[in-house]
Amino acid sequence: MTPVASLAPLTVAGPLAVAAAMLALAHALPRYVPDVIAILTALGVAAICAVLARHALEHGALVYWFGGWRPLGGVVLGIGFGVDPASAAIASFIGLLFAASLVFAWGYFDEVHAHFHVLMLLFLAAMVGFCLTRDLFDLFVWFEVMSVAAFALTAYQLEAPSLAGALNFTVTNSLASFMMLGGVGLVYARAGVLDFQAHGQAVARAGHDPVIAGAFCLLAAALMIKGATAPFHFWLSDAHAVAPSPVSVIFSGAMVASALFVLAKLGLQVFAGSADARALMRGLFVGLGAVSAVAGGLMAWRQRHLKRMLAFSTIAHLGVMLMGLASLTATGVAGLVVYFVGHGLVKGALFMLAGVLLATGQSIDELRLRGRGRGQWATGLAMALAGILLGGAPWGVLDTGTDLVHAAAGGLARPWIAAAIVLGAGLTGAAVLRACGRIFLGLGPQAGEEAHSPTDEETERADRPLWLMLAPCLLLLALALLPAEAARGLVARAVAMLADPSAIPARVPALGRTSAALGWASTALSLSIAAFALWRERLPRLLTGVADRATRPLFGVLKTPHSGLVGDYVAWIGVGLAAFSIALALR
Amino acid sequence: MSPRTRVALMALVGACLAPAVWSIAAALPPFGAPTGAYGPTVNALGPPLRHVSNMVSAVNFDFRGVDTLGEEFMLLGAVTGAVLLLRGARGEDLADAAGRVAGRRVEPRSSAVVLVCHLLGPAILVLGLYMALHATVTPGGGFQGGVVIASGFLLVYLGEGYRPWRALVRSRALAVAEGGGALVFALAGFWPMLCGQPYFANVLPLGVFRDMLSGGLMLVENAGVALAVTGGFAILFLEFLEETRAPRPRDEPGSGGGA
Amino acid sequence: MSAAPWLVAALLFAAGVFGIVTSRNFIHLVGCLSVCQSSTYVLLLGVGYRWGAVAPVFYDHPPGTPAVDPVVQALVLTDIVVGATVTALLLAMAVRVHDKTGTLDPQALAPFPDRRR
Amino acid sequence: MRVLVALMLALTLAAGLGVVLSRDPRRQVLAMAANGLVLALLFFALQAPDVALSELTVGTAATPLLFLVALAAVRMNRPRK
Repeated sequence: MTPVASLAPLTVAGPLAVAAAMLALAHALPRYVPDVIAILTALGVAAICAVLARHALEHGALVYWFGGWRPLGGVVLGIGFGVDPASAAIASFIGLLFAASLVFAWGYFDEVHAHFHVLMLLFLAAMVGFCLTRDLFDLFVWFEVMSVAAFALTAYQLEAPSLAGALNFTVTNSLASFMMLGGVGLVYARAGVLDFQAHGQAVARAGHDPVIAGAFCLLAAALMIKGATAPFHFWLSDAHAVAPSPVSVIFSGAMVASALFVLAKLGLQVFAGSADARALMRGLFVGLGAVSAVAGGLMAWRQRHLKRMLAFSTIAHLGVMLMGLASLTATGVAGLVVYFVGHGLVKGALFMLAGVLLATGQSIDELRLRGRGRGQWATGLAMALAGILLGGAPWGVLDTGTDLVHAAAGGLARPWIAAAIVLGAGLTGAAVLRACGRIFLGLGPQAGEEAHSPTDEETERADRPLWLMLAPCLLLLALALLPAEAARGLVARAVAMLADPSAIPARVPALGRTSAALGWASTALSLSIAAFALWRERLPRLLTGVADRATRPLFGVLKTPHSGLVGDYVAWIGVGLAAFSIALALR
Repeated sequence: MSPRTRVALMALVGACLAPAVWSIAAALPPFGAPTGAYGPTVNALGPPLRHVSNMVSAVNFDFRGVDTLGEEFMLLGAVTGAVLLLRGARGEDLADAAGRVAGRRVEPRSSAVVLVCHLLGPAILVLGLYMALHATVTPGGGFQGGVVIASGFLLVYLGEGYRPWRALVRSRALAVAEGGGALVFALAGFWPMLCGQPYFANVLPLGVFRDMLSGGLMLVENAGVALAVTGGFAILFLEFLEETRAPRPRDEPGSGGGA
Repeated sequence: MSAAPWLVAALLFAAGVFGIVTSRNFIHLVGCLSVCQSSTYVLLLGVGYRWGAVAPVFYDHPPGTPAVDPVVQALVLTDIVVGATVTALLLAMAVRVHDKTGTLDPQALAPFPDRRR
Repeated sequence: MRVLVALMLALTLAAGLGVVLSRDPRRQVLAMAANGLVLALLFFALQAPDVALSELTVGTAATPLLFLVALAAVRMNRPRK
C-alpha cells in the first residue's frame, strides 16, 4: 500500500477519534480549546482529502480495503473506500466549509461541555464517509450518522420553531433511511453483494428486473428526500430556517447536495446497466428537477424570513443540480460537481451573512430589518455580490457549473430545462437582492407578496467581533469568484474516473462552453424583479396591482403544501414513490 | 391537509404501489433459498481465518468493522443530542444536583420489591458482563451486554431509591465511559496502521477457537463497544428520568442554546 | 410462503406510514415510525434465511454446517441501534416541544404557522 | 419449521398493526413491548439469536422504558401560558 493510500481512513476515523476524546474530556477543556481543536481537525480533513484527490487524479482512483479484506475469488468480503478524484475533492470542500463555519461560530456556542463541537465533528466524519464509501450498507450507516448529528444540531436553540422543524426533519429523514435500507435489502437479495462495483456488474447481468428497479426507486427516493427535491423537499425549508446559522451553512452548503452527488455516483457506478433506472432519471427526475427549481425560486421570492428565503433558494438550486445529474452524461455530472462547490461557497456565505444580521440587527425579518444595515458597507456589498452570483451572473465557480448543466441539457433537447434554470436562479438572486436593498439601503418601503409570509422573532448572540464573522464569509465569496474555466479539463478527467474508477483515462477533452447569454439573461431577470420590488411605490398603481393580482393565486397554490405538518410531508413522500412506480409502469 | 384527506391520498398511493410491490415480491428469490455468495463465504472463512465461532461478531468487528464504528458514533451523537435537548433546557449546573419534586410524597418501598431488586440486580449485572465478554464465541456481544448493564443500574433506582441511584450514576463518569469506549474503538483501528497494516487489520494473536479470548483485535473493539453502550444508555436513562423530577424554573427561558 | 416475508415487510411499512399520517399524538407517531423500521428487519433477515440451516454460531455445530447468512444479521444489529438512537432523540424532542408549546398534536406543530389561516 | 415461521410472520404483522392502532400512547407502550417480544421470537425462529437478544434488550425493555418515562415527563410538565 502506498503511503498516500494509508491516509484514506484518517479522513473519517480522525475526526471521530477527536470527537470521542473531546466528549470524554469535555469537563476538563478550557474555553475555546474545543473551537481550536475542531477547526484544526476540519482543516486537516480538507488537506488530506485534497492530497488524496490530487494523487487519484494523477495515478488513478484508490481503493482502500478496511481490515485488509481484499476481494477473494470474486467475493467482496469487507468494506472499501473508493477514493476517486471527484469524491475526494467534494470531501475536501466539505472539510473546508466546516472549517469556515467553525471559525464563523467562534464564541457562538460557549456552553461548557463542547457538545456543539462533538456533533459537528461527527457530522464532518459522516459526510466524508458518505462521499468516499463504495459499500451500499456503509453508505446507509454514514447517511444515518450524518442525520443523527444534523437532527440534534437543528434543535440546538430549543425554541418552539426549532423543535418543530427538527421533528419534521427527523421523521422524514428517518423514513428516508428506512427506504434506503429497504433498497439495500433488495439489492442484497438479488445480487448478494454490497460493493458498488460488484453490484454494478450484477445489475448489468440482470437486465430488466423489477427487483433492481424497485431497489433503485427506494435508494433514489431516500437520497432525494435528503437532497430535498420536489416532492420530497418540504422538510428543508423548516429545518434550514430554524437551525443556528453556522449549522445552516453546512446543511445548505454541503449536506443536501452531497446526497445528490451520491445519487449521481450510484447512477453511474451501480445502476448504469439498468435501463429502468436510466429511463427514470432521464425522464421523471429531469422534470422533478425543473419543478424544484421553479417552485423553490418562487417560494424564496415570497419569503421575508431571511433564512427561510435562503432555504427555499437551496431547493431551487438543488433542482438545477438534479437536472444536471439526471442527464447521466459526463457533462451533466461535471456540472453537478462544479455546481456543488460553487453553490456551497455562495450559499455558505449567505447563511453567514444572515447570521451577521441576526447578531448585529437582532432580527431575521427582512421588513423589520429595513434600513438597519445602513453603514455596514462590507456586509452589504458581500450580500449584494452573493445575490448577483446566486442569480446566475457569468462569473466564477457557480457559473461554470450552471454552464455545464446547460450544455448537458442541450444534449437532451428539451428547451424548458434552460428556462427552468434561468427562472429558478433568477428568482433566488432577486430575492436576495431585494432583501439586500431593503436592509442596507432602506429601499422598498412598500412590501409586496412577501408581507404575507410567516416570520419569527429570532436573534443570535451579539457580542462576537464582526470581523471574525465576516472573514470566513468573505473568504468563501473570494473562492466563489475564482475562475473555474481553467479547471474544465481536470473536472472532465475526474468525472471519467467517477464513472469508471478502475480506469485511468489517457486524454479527456475539456467540456465545452455554451455561451454567457443565459447567465446574463438570468442576471437581468433577477435585477429587474428586485428593482420592481424595491421601487414599487414609484410605479403606477395599475401595474403593481395587476402584477400582484396575477401572481397571488400562484403563490396561494404553492404555499398550501408547505404547511409545516409532518403528516402532509410524509403523504407527499408517498405521492413521490407512487409517481416513480407510475413512470416505470408507463415505460 | 386534514388527516382524513391524507388517508384518501394514501389509499390512492397504495393502489399505485401495490402492483409494483407484488411484482417485486414475485421476482425476488423465494424465501429460504438465498443465492448470494457473501454470507456462505464469511461462514467458511471466519473460523479458520479468525478463530472465532460467532460469525455475526466476526462480521461486525472484523469483516465490516467500519459499519460498527459508524454505529457506535451514531449512538454517541444521539446521546449527545438527547443530553443537549434535555439537560440544555434544565441548565448545565443542575446536571449533577439531585432533582427533587416539591410536594411529592416519598412512598416507602415494599420489602418484596427491595428483595427482588437485591436478588435481580447482581444477576443482571453478571448476565450483562457474560454477554459482553463472550461476544466472539456465543450469541450476544458488547452492545447487548452494555444495554443489559445500563438497564441493571435502574434496579438500584427501583430497589434503593433515587439518592443511592444518583450516587451511583454520575453523568461525568458516564460521559467518560461513553467517549472513552468510542475512543478505544476508533484507536483500535489505528493500532494496525502503526505496523503498516490497513485500518482495523486484525494484528493481535487470534487465540484458540471457541475460547473466550479468541478473536484478537475484535476483543478490544468489543470492550470499547461495551463501555460506550453502557455509558450511552445509562446517560439516556438518567437524563430522561431526571426529566420527570427536576422542577423547571418557570420564568427562565432555555439557557442551553446560543440564542 | 415463498413471498410471505416480503409482503409482510411491505405491509408493516404501509401500516407505519398510515399511523404517521393519521397520528394525533407525537409520541404515538414515534411508535409508528418504529413499526416502519421493523419492516426493514423482516426484509433483511428474510433475505438471509435458509431452510434447514443453523444459526451462524459454530459453538455447538462444527464449522462447515450449513448456516444462515451472518452478514444480514450484522446489518440488522446496526439497524436496531439506529432505531433506538433515533427514538431516543425523537422522544427528547417531543418532551421539549411539549414543554414549549403545550401540545403534542402533530396537526398543531408547524414551525412557521401561516398567520392568514 | 415452516409453520412456526409463518405463524411468527403473521404475529409480527398483527403486533405491528397493534402498535399503530393503539391511539392512546400509554396503551401503545404495552403494544410496543409486545411487538418487540414478537419480533425477538421471529428472529429466534429465523436463526438469528444475536439479533433476537438485541431486540429483546432494546425493543422489549429499553425503548418502551424511554417511552414510559417520556410520557411521565410530558404529564408532569404543565405548559407555560
